Amino acid sequence: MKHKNKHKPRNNHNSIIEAKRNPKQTSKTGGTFVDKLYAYRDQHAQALFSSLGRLVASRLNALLTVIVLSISISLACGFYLLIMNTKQLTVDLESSNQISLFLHDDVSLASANRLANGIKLDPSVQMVKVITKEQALKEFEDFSGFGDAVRALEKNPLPIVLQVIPKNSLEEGQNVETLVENFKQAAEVDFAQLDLHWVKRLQTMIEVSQCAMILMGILLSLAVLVITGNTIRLEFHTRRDEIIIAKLVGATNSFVQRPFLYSGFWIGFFSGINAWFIVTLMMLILKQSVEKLSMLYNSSFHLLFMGFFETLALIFVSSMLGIVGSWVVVQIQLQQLKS
Amino acid sequence: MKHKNKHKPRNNHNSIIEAKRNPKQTSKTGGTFVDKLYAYRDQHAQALFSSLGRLVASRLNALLTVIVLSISISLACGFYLLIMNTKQLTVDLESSNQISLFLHDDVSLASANRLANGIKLDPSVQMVKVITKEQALKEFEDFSGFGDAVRALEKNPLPIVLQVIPKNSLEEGQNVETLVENFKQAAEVDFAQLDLHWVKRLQTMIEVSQCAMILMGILLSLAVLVITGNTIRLEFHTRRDEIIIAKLVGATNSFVQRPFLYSGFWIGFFSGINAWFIVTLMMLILKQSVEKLSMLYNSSFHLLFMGFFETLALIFVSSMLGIVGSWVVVQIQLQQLKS
Amino acid sequence: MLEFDNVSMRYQEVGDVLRNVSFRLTKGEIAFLTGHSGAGKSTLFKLIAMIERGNRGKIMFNKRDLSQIRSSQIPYIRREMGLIFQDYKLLNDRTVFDNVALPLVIMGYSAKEINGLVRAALSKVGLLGKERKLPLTLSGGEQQRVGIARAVVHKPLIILADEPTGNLDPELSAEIMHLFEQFQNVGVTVLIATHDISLISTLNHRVLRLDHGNLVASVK
Amino acid sequence: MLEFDNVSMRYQEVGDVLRNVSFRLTKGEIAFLTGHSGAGKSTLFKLIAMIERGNRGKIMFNKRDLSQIRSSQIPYIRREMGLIFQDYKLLNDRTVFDNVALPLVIMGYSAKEINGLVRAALSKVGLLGKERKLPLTLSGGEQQRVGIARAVVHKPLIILADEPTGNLDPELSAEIMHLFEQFQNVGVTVLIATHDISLISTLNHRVLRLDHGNLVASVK
Ligand SMILES: Nc1ncnc2c1ncn2[C@@H]1O[C@H](COP(=O)(O)OP(=O)(O)OP(=O)(O)O)[C@@H](O)[C@H]1O
Ligand SMILES: Nc1ncnc2c1ncn2[C@@H]1O[C@H](COP(=O)(O)OP(=O)(O)OP(=O)(O)O)[C@@H](O)[C@H]1O
Ligand SMILES: [Mg+2]
Ligand SMILES: [Mg+2]
Repeated sequence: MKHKNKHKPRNNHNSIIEAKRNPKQTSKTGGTFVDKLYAYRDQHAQALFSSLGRLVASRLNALLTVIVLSISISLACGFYLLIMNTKQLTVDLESSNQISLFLHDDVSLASANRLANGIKLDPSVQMVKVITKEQALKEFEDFSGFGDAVRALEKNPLPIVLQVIPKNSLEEGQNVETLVENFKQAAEVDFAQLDLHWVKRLQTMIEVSQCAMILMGILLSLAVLVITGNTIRLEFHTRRDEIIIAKLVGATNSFVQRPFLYSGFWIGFFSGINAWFIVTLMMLILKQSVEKLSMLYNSSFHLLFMGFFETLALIFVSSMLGIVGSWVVVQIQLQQLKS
Repeated sequence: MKHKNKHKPRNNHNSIIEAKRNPKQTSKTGGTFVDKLYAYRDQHAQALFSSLGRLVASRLNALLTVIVLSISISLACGFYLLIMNTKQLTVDLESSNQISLFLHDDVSLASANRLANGIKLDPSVQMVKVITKEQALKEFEDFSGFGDAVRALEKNPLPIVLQVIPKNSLEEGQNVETLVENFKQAAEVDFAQLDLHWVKRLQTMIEVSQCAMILMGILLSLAVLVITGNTIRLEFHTRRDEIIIAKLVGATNSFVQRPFLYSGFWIGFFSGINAWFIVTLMMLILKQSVEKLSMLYNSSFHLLFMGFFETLALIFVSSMLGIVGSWVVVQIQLQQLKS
Repeated sequence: MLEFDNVSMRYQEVGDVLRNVSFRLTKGEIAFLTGHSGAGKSTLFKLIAMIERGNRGKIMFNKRDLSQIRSSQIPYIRREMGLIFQDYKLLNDRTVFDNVALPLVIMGYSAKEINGLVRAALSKVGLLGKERKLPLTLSGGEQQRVGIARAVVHKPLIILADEPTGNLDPELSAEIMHLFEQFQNVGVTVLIATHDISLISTLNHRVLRLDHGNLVASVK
Repeated sequence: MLEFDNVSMRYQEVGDVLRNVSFRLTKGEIAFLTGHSGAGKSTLFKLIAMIERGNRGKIMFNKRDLSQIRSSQIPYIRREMGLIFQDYKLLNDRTVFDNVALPLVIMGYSAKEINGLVRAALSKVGLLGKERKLPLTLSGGEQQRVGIARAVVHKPLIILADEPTGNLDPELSAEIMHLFEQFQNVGVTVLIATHDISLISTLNHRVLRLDHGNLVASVK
């Protein structure tokens, strides 16, 4: 706000006639700098709380605006949490992307261990696990359901298996295949198998959901922006007369826009808090069934909630959204009013 | 609209002074009924198209309203399609919920077939498939990756297996287990295995996603309703003076609300069409990656788009939403205006 | 045509605005309503137009007791009145033509009839040629005359004019008064609230004088 | 203080509304601006207040050429003026007190100063005791006086009053004129657009007469 040409009254007479008119003063002559600072702060504080007061006064109005905004913000938040939770899930699933190296029947456990240690040195390998014949049989029994059948066998027909988990293999399906080719070269290896089928499925599933999420994200961001802008624009419209009149009696643009910025702030602030509650409520409702699922998967998956800093960020961003939205709308409208 | 007390002018003089004033007329005396009908239709047609004209005139205003509404409607639609597509997926996955009956080693293929036919008669069974020893070995080789190991065996260690697919088994996990118990009683059956682990996982996954979807659905319906109502309310607010003045010069409530109902209709109508385009565009973007996934699953999964009747329903519902939303808001506001 | 019988009106906070007002206007009569600022003139008009309703006493208009009228019937009573408001009450986003046509549109006249009647009304108040302008691009006096045209365009039974000449020069004021007298001649009752002493004195009509809500004089 | 030098103003569609208007008001002078409805009085005021700007010719106010003022400086010039509008232009959702206080709030006065000045201004127009009311619950004349109070509350250099007594009774009009004369005595220039012939004739001030945009007389 500019202070140039601002009248500072010096006298405090009650009659406006008898009091000698104040000569025109610039900010350099009227009052000390500190006085001016106080007046400036007062004016801002007053605008901040009177804007809250106005919001409370037009209850239904403000309530609806906050509801609309908080729903769109909580949709965006829910979407964010979905992404974060899915990311966690992806990490979890990565372990199912593994290479099984079946060694020749006559390879001893010692040389198998040696081979495993060699493979471990490969920079693209994350982990190697040696599965002995006995473990393999046990696992096979458990996994395949052919337990009795296998147990009936006199001799364990299964070879030693090395389970190799490559690094970041999910992202680069091609690389994994060359890795498999490499492993096949080892003398001890009978044949190698990559559960590529699974990798591809997972990759495509992730692709699809990422695609869907990006689309949803774009749509939601758009929704939040448009809804915020539209709500503030309509609020501006209902207060158009007020602005015109204030400008006619000498209000600067910054004076006119201040209450809008403040009510934008309040609306954004309360919408953010409200959105947090909506999202947290939704997550709490989801929590139980997700944990059941996680238990069945034997996974360490834990539902992510809004963290402390994320909550702060949410409230900050929604407040900013309110302020910026108001600012843009007010600028456009002030342009249209011209005079 | 009531026609009582409606003035119908009889003369057509151009001077308002010289023309004798029309005596007060009720609809029973002034003009024929058909005339009245025409006037009524004209008035409605005029209101319908003038409301469109007003929407076009306040372009930015109407555009923003339609954008906001169409985004929320398309979110709801996308959500609907998600459910429909997931349902399809569920049906697809149902086949993985099967019971494997491992028969005793000495059971002949003929008696296995006889047993299978017996089981087929059970009303809760959908399908029974007999897997011969040879098929089982082949499948085992393909599936387990232990091909070479198995091929090294002299004698096929695997029994005949009956694959039983129960009806609607996904929904009633408990029932399936009793079914399995029954099958176990048969003399030919060595042991029975139910991939209950998978069933439970699937059930829980579906539970979780259903829960999430219901929450999203509630939130979205709320959003659509509140946004529609709020937008119309604010539009009403900007036209409050117009309504007050119209009522002061003798407008009935139905006359006042008519343009709002019509512009509610137009807004809903265009939002519906717009939402259809948004949803279809999103589905087209998703199509490719979904089809890749579907291929990998060897499934007959096809992405569902908005069908013809669904499109009609969408446009109908969004138009109705516009009309009903306007109606509610107008009623509330007219109540507040009292006189 | 119009009869006030011991009518009182009170607003919360300010108390009685009208006190035991009784008078009677016959068909085709013109009367002035005067009184200081805040005397209750506009309030009296609002009671007749049923913009405010909570009065005591009885108001009879065209043989009907206004306190007996149901809300849904108010529009039809208002169509028999021509209201000129102190603050014009024009639709600022509609043209002059549309503003004047509003009562006719509401009453379901055909487009052709509307066109003729609106142009006739506008020519009577000297605004022919300004049909396409928006109210905000008119001068104060021109806006006031748009309000007058709208009040008379549908040939009401009674014209209630609240300060109709406040923004008009003396010549135009005289013309508007002449317009009202023409309506009087075809049997329309006219009640005019005004501060314009010279207007009242040059014309020989009955004068009702309000003072702090009391009717203190009713002279010819 | 105020000088018009060959000022013309045209609106698209309607053509010239002011034609070569030249006059000069010195500090502490009162002048009436008259003319028929639509003569261009309000337009002349709008040019001074820079509500409309596209004029030809030169307008000097307080030694500054108004055509040289940048948009961002307009608010500071307006604070030296007291504008009374023909249609009041009050904030209908704020109390009378807030309406009158608006110019002071904008100029950053302290709450205590505002309280004193607003009450003084309201008492001058006879509205003390109505501070808490909303404009729509006031009579027409009371609203007009709120507008007058708002225009004088911050002691402007010039008062531009557009039809300030259109809805006031003769006694109140005289009081308002007296108020303007008090301001004149402390050096405030006052320009009053009015149709009220009796008011003009009883007071001995200069009269500027507009006719279809031409200044046809400037007599004392
Ligand atoms: N809605 C309302 N609520 C409260 N008080 C009201 C309301 N309307 C009017 N008043 C008060 O009633 C009194 C009479 O008002 P009214 O408008 O009838 O005066 P008036 O005679 O028309 O005055 P004027 O000549 O100034 O228009 C005024 O003091 C006013 O403040
Ligand atoms: N914004 C505008 N656009 C177009 N024409 C306008 C505009 N403002 C005013 N006019 C026209 O300019 C003319 C002069 O208007 P102005 O308001 O100055 O008259 P006035 O002298 O104040 O009249 P009154 O006494 O009725 O208030 C009028 O004919 C009016 O229609
Ligand atoms: Mg009044
Ligand atoms: Mg004017």
